[in-house]
Amino acid sequence: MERPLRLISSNPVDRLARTIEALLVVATTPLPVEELAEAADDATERVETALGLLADRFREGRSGIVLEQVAGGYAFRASREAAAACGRLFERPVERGLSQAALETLAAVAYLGPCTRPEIARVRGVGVDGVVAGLVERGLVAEAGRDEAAGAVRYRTTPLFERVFGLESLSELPRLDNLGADAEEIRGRLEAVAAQRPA
Amino acid sequence: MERPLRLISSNPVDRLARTIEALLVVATTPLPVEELAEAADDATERVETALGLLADRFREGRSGIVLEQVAGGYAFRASREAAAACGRLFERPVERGLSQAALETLAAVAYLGPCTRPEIARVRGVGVDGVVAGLVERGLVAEAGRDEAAGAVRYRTTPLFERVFGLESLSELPRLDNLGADAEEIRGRLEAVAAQRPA
Amino acid sequence: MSVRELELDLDAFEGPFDLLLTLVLKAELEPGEIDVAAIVVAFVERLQARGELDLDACGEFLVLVASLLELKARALFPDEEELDLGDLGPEEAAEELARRLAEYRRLKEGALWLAERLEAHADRYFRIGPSPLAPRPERRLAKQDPGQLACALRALAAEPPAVSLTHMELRFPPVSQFLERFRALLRRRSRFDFEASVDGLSRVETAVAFLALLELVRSREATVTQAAPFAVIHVDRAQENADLDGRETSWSARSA
Repeated sequence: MERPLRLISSNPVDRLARTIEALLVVATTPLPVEELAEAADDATERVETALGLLADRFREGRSGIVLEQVAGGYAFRASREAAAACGRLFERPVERGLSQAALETLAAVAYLGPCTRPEIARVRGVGVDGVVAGLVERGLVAEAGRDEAAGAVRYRTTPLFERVFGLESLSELPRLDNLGADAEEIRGRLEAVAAQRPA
Repeated sequence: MERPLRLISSNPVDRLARTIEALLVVATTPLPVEELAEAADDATERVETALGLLADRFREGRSGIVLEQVAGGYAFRASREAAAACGRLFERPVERGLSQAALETLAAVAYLGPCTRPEIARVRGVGVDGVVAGLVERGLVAEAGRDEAAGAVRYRTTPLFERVFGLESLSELPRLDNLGADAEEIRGRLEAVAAQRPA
Repeated sequence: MSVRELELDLDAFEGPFDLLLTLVLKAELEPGEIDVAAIVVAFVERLQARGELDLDACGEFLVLVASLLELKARALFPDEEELDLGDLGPEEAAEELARRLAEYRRLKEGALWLAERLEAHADRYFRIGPSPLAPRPERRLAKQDPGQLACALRALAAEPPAVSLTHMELRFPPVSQFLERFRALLRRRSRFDFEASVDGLSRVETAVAFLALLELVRSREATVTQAAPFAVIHVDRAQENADLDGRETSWSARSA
């Protein structure tokens, strides 16, 4: 095992890989390739090559530290194998005990894009002030300026939201049934019921 | 290289070492041996053996991630080799401006005098806990005693705030034409408007 | 056949229909949570199993399910500024209602997907916060114009445009308030029009008033008639010796 490692370490890409390891182990948020390249003072393509090496070295089953691509960048996390041990030591303050109301509100903010509390309330049908405040406190949504017309604060999901839900980006959210199809389905069911009614 | 790795991974101490890697990469503080043993559900001596393996694997010159023993226990840090890259990562570019939430909060504290978070929240119409914490971290506002009635901490602007905004003192703040005769009147008016605003 | 004992097995509720209505009346169950289509399917299946058409049961069912649907629609779309369904023809109103309900269902699907995702990622732990031995980043801020501060405060002092505040009033007035009002009305008069009695009230209040009305019907203090869909709802004081022949329904509904 020592021999091939020494051979590789004379390779500058391996040195770059070590630099990236160092950056990722101290970073607080996932780092995009461009940011890694800037900090490492190296070319983006070479950073990508090094990340390929690291993805293999830090993969599930081989290492307790796992490299993942999430929230628009790269980050280290614990291996799934160690989840029980992590569960004994760490709380999950961000995602623990998210209510149905909180999940619906998160879905509204994620799908509607930056939106105000009245806008979310309109879709959910109930007031959402407390729910939104809770999500802000958890760090899953954040303020994103004010709505120009009404002056209400707009909210957006945060990179932490993407990280907690394991999304590379918001574009990974599944497309939900389009409205037209759903309305058609309801209409169809009503017609089926009507057809059973004797004239 | 693959062969010896497979041999090692069949060794339970290596599995324990992977668990410890995982715990250390998630931790925000150094972890003492006892805490690691408890989380890994294993004996202290075996954890020490595993830490020995890891100290060799994550050492200067061999890895960008370095295992360090400090006063409070064990933690990962970036290798010295990568110090320059880490410096570039943490050396933030000068920020051009503040968020709307930060500006509104600063304006409230600057114009209305020392105030508590609930007071600022009433003026803005939304919670400000995270915003105030961010401004404290940046050194733009600081604690200024407690409001005796409510028991809440009051915040004031700092000398750094005055430097950043190019003010000799708070008396140089631009005039707020016809918003109110004094801070109390302005505060009352802002609270009334915030209460009307759609969330 | 008793409509109220119709057993339901929905996502949000399991039990007889009348318990579901009671929970909605007591605001212990959000109307938005109820899958009305599933209730209709359950009723139709029950009807088919019996093999005969019970007109009284159908009438009662339609009134109850329509009120539930209306309540759900109002709970989901409380904004007074929104398109008034009452101004639309039945065809358009049905379409609008289906569209809005579909929008809410889409949101529920999104929430469900997020919940599943969270479950699937429950064994991924990562660090939240700075690394213990990382350097503390220093945030530096460029020179700022103090005019921004005055500007921010002036914007906060600007009166918002007159927009709907109904989302802030989404607290249900107590059903009992309307029960008392209707009972008082019925003591003075033997008949009144529901619409006239709720004239000028918000949609939410109207919906609660409607629930109070249903409660009066269920407690056999009043009977309700409506000549046609969207026509005026007449509320009549119940006869002292009402026809209590053991059937669950002592009132007729011709809105079907």
